[in-house]
Amino acid sequence: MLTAFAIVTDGLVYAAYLFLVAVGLTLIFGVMRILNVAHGSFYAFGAYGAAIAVGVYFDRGWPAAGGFLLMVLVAMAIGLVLGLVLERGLLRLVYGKDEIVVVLVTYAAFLILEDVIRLIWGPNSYALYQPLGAAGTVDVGALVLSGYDIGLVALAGLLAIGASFALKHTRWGRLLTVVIFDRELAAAFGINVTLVYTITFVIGAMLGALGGAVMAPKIAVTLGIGVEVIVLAFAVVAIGGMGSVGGAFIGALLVGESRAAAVHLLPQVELFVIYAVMALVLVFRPQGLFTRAQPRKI
Amino acid sequence: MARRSIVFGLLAFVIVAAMAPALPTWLVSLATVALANALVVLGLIILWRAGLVPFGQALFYAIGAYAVALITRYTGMRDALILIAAGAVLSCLAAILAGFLLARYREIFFSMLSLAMSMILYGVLVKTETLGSTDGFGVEPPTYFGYAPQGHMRLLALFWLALAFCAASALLISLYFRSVAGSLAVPIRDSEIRLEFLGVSVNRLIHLNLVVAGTLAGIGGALVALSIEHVDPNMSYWTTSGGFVFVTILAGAGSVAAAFVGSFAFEFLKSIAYDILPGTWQIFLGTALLITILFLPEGIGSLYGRLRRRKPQSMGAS
Amino acid sequence: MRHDAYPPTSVLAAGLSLGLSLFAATGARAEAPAASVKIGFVTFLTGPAAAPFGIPDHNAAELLVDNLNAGKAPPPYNQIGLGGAKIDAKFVDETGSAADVVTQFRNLVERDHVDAVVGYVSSGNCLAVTPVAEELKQLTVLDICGTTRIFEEKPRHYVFRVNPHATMDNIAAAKYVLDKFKDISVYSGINQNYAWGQDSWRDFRLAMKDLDPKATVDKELFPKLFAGEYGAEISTLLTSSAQFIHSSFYDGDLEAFIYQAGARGLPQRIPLVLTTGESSLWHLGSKLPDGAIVGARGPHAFFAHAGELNTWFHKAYVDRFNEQPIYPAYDLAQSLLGLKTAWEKAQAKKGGRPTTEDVIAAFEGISIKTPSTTVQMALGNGHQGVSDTAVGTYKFNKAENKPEIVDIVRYPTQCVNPPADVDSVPWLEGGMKGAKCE
Amino acid sequence: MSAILVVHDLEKTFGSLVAARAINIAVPPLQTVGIIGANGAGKTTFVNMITGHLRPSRGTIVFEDRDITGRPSREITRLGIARSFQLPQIFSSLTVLENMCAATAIAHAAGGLLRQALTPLHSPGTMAESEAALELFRITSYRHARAAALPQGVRKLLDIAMAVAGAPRVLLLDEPTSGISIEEKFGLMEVVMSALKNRRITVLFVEHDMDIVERYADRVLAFYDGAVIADGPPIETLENPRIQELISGPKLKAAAQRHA
Repeated sequence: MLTAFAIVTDGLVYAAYLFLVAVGLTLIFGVMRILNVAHGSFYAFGAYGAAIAVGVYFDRGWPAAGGFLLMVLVAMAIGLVLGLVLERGLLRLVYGKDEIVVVLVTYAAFLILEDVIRLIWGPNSYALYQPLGAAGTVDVGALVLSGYDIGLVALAGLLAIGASFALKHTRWGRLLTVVIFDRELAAAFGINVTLVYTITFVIGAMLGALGGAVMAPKIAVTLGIGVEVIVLAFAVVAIGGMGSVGGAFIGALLVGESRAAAVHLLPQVELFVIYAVMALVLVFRPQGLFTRAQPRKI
Repeated sequence: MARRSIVFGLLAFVIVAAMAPALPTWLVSLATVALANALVVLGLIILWRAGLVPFGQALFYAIGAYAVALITRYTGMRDALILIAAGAVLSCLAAILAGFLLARYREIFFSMLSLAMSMILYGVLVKTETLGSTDGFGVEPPTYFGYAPQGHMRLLALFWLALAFCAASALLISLYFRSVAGSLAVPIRDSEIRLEFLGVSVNRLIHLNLVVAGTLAGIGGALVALSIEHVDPNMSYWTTSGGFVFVTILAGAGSVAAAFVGSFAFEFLKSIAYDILPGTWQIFLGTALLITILFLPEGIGSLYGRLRRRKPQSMGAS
Repeated sequence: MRHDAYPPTSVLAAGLSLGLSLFAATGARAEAPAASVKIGFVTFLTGPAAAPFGIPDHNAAELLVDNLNAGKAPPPYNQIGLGGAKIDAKFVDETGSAADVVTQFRNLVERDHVDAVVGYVSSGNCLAVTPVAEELKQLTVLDICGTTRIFEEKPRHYVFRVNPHATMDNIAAAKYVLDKFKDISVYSGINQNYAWGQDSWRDFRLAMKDLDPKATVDKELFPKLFAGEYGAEISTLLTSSAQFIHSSFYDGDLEAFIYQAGARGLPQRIPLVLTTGESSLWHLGSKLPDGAIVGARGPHAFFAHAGELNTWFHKAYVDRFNEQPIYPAYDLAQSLLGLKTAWEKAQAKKGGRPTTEDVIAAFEGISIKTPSTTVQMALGNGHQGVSDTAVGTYKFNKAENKPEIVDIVRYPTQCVNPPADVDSVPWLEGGMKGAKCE
Repeated sequence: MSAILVVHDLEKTFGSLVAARAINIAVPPLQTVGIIGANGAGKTTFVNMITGHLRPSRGTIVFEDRDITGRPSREITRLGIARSFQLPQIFSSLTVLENMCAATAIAHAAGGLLRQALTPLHSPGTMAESEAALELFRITSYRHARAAALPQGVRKLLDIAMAVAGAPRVLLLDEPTSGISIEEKFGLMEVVMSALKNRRITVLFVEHDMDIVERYADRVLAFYDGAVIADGPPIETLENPRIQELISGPKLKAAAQRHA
């Protein structure tokens, strides 16, 4: 019983983590058809930024709430800068090229940013421990849940709801939906696709940085944290359906829960359960759970 | 034209083989690895021509390598030719099996599925502690028809063998590119429907390409295993596949030659980067990749083509 | 893309040009003055292993090379460089595939003509490089890698490892746990899902079986290396009946695990046994609850034997980098000073600059004084070092706001290391016959 | 000789939607059949079923006394039924000649991937044949132009020329003149039809322009709501008031009178 409960809650927490790192990626892919490897760098920059700024904040002994707010602000600032630089400075040059070539451009950007991190913050690791303490704990029988984890799940949920609401009910969201559905059509409707791209990419970057910022308190912020995240996010997005926010949400839940189950019941398979799930989904629904395959017009 | 280029190519291989003894040993071993990787890249070029980019080609690369390592370890068989043949056969079989699934996919879905497959192999290898888990295990130096070279000769022998395999593959693949099936790669990207209505099974065609590419990757893996005398699960990790894609883009899908030019260029770049920027060599590689994509969109391989102006070549000739 | 036809002669062109330019590269490289000894140091300068291993490694190397060349180190190491010849250091990144690492090793040996290679953190890389070193007849001192396989798979001639292998860490930990908590009946383990974690857990379990046959394992967890998120593992451990939890986690993963587990009260509830915990204490500070049992892969840092050499090394390191040296720094010191000792012994014997063979002859079975302790090159025909080790209990000194280790217990060399002629796993399985603990 | 293509009780449903119902036709060799009907009447569905792009829900298709119902399109193609497309399916990154060579080479190396992997693309035979085909369809002047850059009319012709490369006995043209300006339409149909006559191919073509149907068809099939509501010689079919009401509209009257 307790195990079952543990599986569900652990799954939720891991799913929240996955969704936070995947949502930006899937948004960018949906709108721009770019599989953005540099997303890992956004995550890493977000983590470093938060670890330093928020760390300083807490050391001042100022109220915790502000610290959490600062996390989000840092993430947004970093996303804004990195997003603009990459999109305006680099991606703009390769729009319309082979999809894979664009992927490789983001891969190159990722390689460079990895070392930029090293040049800015040095090779040593940073820790942002205060928020976990500040968030407290909730006891459920033998199981102690971290308040911070609960916060993460809530944040992920809010993001998911917020995103789907924004896509449906705001003017910008509708524009995006049109672009996602059919770029040519969107252009024909006189939508400024270039602007949509820039803004989407910046938002995606912000979300990636946010993922890093909110994970920073739980991990040691050190070189190479981006690499792991990329392939995880890819898996989630591929499972949910490239470009579908709802899909990323379900994909994250699916992976999170199956991993939690594996850890509790069958630790041997934990290492590749994610990829097993991914392979299965792709085999039975090539286009992922949440996107329809484009019908071929002839 | 075609015949001439093949003669030239083979001549090139002969000359490189002849000058090998003059090269310093570190360069010989570096070149052996470069040749082995070039075979994997050659396979990726075959697929890329048809618009397919596997993020999991390391699957077949690792199978080839582990085949060699396991056979030497458990049977004591050490003959290079037999070992490489075994690696080729096993990766070929793996590619035939994987192909039944992969051949049905296109674009990013193809890439992701192949990624998933290679990562599952990675997981399995890491879990098998009898094979040293992530540490991997060593491979005995090979013999050649019972002849066991020593010292410098050991490197040269393997280098020549690798060269021979590369020459053979280069020849066969450029013939394949000139064949009907081989020249349908671009048409696959343009209109699968037309191909189907010309009576071609696109999936089978792609399956064939996958098997060829997989086998080449297997041979490459086998050669690397013999060359560095060690195998480990990272050979199947997604970053390894990423590296091969990196080289493919660097090389460009222009031709068979591109694979070799690109692979050598890459090893060369890396060796320099490690040497002059030990702490920040990734910036170096990343920038190199960017420059290639932005200023040589058809890859380093296209440089030669640019140098001499040509009237439009007919499709598929390589 | 179009498929342009052009003859693969460009392969020839490229091949030649590359070959030649690489030649040029080597020619251009200024050969170090014959007087100096060229040493290649290989460690992780990039990637996640840089912070915990690469940087302390690199710092210690820089520190020692400069001080040795200036003759500033205390005796017995006050001779300049190696036997009067200044050390000419070249650093190489260990990051990359096994193929990259082997290629870089060959470049060091055959392009840069180093006299010795010192380094390697990853056991996989040590295993990959060893046969090449043997083939190239290159004197090589492996540094941090802990695998027992190097000298147990086959005897080596050119390869040495001063730092003891990982077996003793876990035997010592097991012994310490058993005297500290009486009647242990259940324990759990969480180790990274790769060779290091798997081997550490295997050794620890075998040691426990020998020392306390009735103790049983409850949960054994192997999260992915650098997983980052340990929620599920922590829940599993929270719901486990274990009396303590063994882990060989280090740095990033260890800290992440401690932060997340700490937030959920795991270490407060079940004591942790961290075989490599020392390297993270300065980061963790008060986040690691008092009472955790920590080791340092040898008697390093907190556990180092007092003495002039130790005091000097610690002070010089802190003064220069203004951070505390952690065990990887001490490991590098042991490797380099081991080489120096052997080199100078050979030189004294020969009365001139020793050849590789001279150094090897001198190195085998030698005993080496290091900042931490005294290492005996006892195993693997005198190629593998063994030393005593120590384990202690963590305590955070709030007053001075710095970590401390209390209740340190030292374990003599023969107590935690197999005899020269026995491999470690069979030795453990055979009940550690011939262990001398008094 | 008996009919070359016999369709019996053919039906296609997508869920509740019926795209084709109870279609029965027999086409004698060398006949040219015009297929008319409003958009969504089931014309293209019909073509797709014959050529194996869609699997019929019911009924049979018999070609040269062989049942080909539900066979994959590539098999049907090899058996001798080819088709062209409303949106020309050509290899846009290749030149016109390269397109034609590909089609011809495939036709020559038909039967088996292995054979295609072993046959070189360029043989004097295929070259000559491709040139001839371009000549026949009057697009030789474009031979070195990239297909992507071709005017619509040439794309259509190339599409059809490639379809014919495999020497089919039956060819289905899906709206050969759609997207072509009124002035060019007849010119294009002239080229196509004379070429096909010359190759002795039975033709079924979907067409919206009643003048073209009237000019080139020996027989007209009128589709409405998935069913064939009229089947007969052009004039009388097109004059049928029900057809005019449902499909062609009054403009037909003019055309009919011209011929009366």
